Amino acid sequence: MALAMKAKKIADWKIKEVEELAQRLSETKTFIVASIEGFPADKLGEIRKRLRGKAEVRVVRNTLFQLAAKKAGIEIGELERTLTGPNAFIITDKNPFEVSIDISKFKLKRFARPGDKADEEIVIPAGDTGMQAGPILSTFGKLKVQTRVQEGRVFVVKDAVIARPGDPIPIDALAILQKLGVQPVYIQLKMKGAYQDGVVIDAEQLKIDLDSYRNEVAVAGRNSATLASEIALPIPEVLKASITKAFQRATAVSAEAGFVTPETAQAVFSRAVAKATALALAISGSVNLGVVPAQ
Amino acid sequence: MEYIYASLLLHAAKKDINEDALKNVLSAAGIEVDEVRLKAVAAALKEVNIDEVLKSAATAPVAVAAVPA
Amino acid sequence: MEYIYASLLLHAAKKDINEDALKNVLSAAGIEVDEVRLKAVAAALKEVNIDEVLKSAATAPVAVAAVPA
Amino acid sequence: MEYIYASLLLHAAKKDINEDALKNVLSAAGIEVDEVRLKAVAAALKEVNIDEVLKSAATAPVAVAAVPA
Amino acid sequence: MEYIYASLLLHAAKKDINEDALKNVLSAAGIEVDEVRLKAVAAALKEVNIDEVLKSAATAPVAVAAVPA
Amino acid sequence: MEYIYASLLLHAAKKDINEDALKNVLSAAGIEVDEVRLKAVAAALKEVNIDEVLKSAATAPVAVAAVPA
Amino acid sequence: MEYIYASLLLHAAKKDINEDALKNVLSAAGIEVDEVRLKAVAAALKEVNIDEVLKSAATAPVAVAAVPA
Repeated sequence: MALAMKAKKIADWKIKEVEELAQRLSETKTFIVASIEGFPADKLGEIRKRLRGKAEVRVVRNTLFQLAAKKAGIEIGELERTLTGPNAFIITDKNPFEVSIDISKFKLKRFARPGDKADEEIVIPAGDTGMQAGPILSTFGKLKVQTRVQEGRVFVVKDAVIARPGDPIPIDALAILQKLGVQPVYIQLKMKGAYQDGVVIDAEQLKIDLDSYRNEVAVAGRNSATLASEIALPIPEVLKASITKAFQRATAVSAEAGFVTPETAQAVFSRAVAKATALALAISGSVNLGVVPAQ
Repeated sequence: MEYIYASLLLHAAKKDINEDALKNVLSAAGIEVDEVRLKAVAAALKEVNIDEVLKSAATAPVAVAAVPA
Repeated sequence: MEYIYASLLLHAAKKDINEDALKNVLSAAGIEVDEVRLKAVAAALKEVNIDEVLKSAATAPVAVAAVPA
Repeated sequence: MEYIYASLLLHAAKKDINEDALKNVLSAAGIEVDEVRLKAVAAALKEVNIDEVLKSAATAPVAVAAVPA
Repeated sequence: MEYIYASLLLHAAKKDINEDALKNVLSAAGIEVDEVRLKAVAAALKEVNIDEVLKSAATAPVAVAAVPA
Repeated sequence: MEYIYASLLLHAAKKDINEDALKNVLSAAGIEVDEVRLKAVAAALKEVNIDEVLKSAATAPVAVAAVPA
Repeated sequence: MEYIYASLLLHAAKKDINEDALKNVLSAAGIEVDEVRLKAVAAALKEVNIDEVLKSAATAPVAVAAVPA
């Protein structure tokens, strides 16, 4: 009897959560699934804070989320596979890519653990460490950090770099870094997929390399400029490029044809000398004609 | 440059670049189309092998990694 | 590159580069739109300073490529 | 590029680059002239200092052709 | 460079580059023709594959920085 | 380019570059000499300071990045 | 570089580059021939694909710092 009562009570709570979540999902029609396995709870709180007004971070059991999605009429399809292990659900009404770009831009840091590599230069700053002098002094010594003892406490004589980005963090340093509050390792929330209004986005698609977009814009810009100048698009700036091209082509043709005029002499002889030099260099292994390759 | 962007859009999509197609694209972008320029660009592009032209543009090293967003 | 050209077209027209606008332009070019890419491009380009990139692309040392015949 | 070659030819001859002059040169080369392009190119060139452009083109790294003799 | 521009104009128009054609174009530009140069250009260009040279001619550093959107 | 190589050869030998000298060299190479081109080259070179030209030819960035296509 | 210019002259004329031919050309230019060099150059050039080398002349960063006149 008592047992049945308890079970029913939990079910109520679950039903409420599912209903509320379903309501929210049917409004936003958008969410991101992120793994929080091994992800520090306080950092998740930080993400939650930074996304405030833009997205809501909820830690919900997978089964409950699935129920809520279903209730909201959302067909999660492929995303079903992401619903294993501990997950957070980032619910938003924005473009999920925008939110994931935001999240990937947050520099979240944590304390170092054994086996970590430094993501940034780790410096033990000069000054009072606040630590009592004692066996810790030999640890500083191992790390080649110069110290002195003053009023019974350890003072670092000058800033000491103990790891550069990519270096393994010395295991001896971990306790010291913790005491000094240095968090040298970056953490990223691992996003497993997203959904928006019937569109399922997988983890791979969700990764946005902004540099490659910049590059594509640059290539598109250059292609456009090249095409515009080639057809002499009648815009003064474009025509400058067209004129430059036409001049360079005329120069190249004069040079190749060996057509000398005072105007083309430079190009013609440069071309001939370049060819002669190339040939002299090609046989320089057997005949030294005094020609040296340029740097 | 709108006419060029529209043309390259059509080219990238392997569509024919003609006045109607250009007009459609430009209008969809909310651009008021100037018939005279339209004709001129469409005619000029007919004389050019766009793939060849782009090839020469493509060989230039494009490095823009460090541009701030 | 269709999505990029469509974006540059909207940019040149001083329009916001968003999913709807991109979709309009791409559809007008007869391109079947991939919803995921549409969203990705719209979000990514919000982070890109297009004017800056175009400027540096134009002034970057264009090394004069000798295109082999 | 025909319009540009014709313009540079007129420029080299120290003649004014206007619609009529361009038309004469292009026609003499057997090129059918597109009036719209003609007008547009002539107008745009009015805003270009050709001497300046040629000067900087000439000082740019000498462009050499990778062509066997 | 007049003789070369005239030759490139003819080449762009897919016309044969011979003395008569060059003379026509140069005259139309108001250039007094030097017979020796004329013959020399026509002869020299016979030995050159212009398409090859143009293809490999440097692509100019195309500046688009100031192109109005 | 034969006329140019012949000119460079005479220049390297510190000889005057004139029609007769060029003709001698070209003939010795088994090249049938075109009188008009001969005249044209000799005349053009009268106006050119070859030492100057070679000096800047040597220092000019003759060649441009070997960008793969 | 005289030996090279002479070789290029023969090459441009599509003649075989051998000791006799080189000697003829160099002598015609009034250059006293160094038999050892002559042999060395003629032999070395046999091993080289001249067309290939000339093709690469455009792209390789060639400078001519130490070329004796």
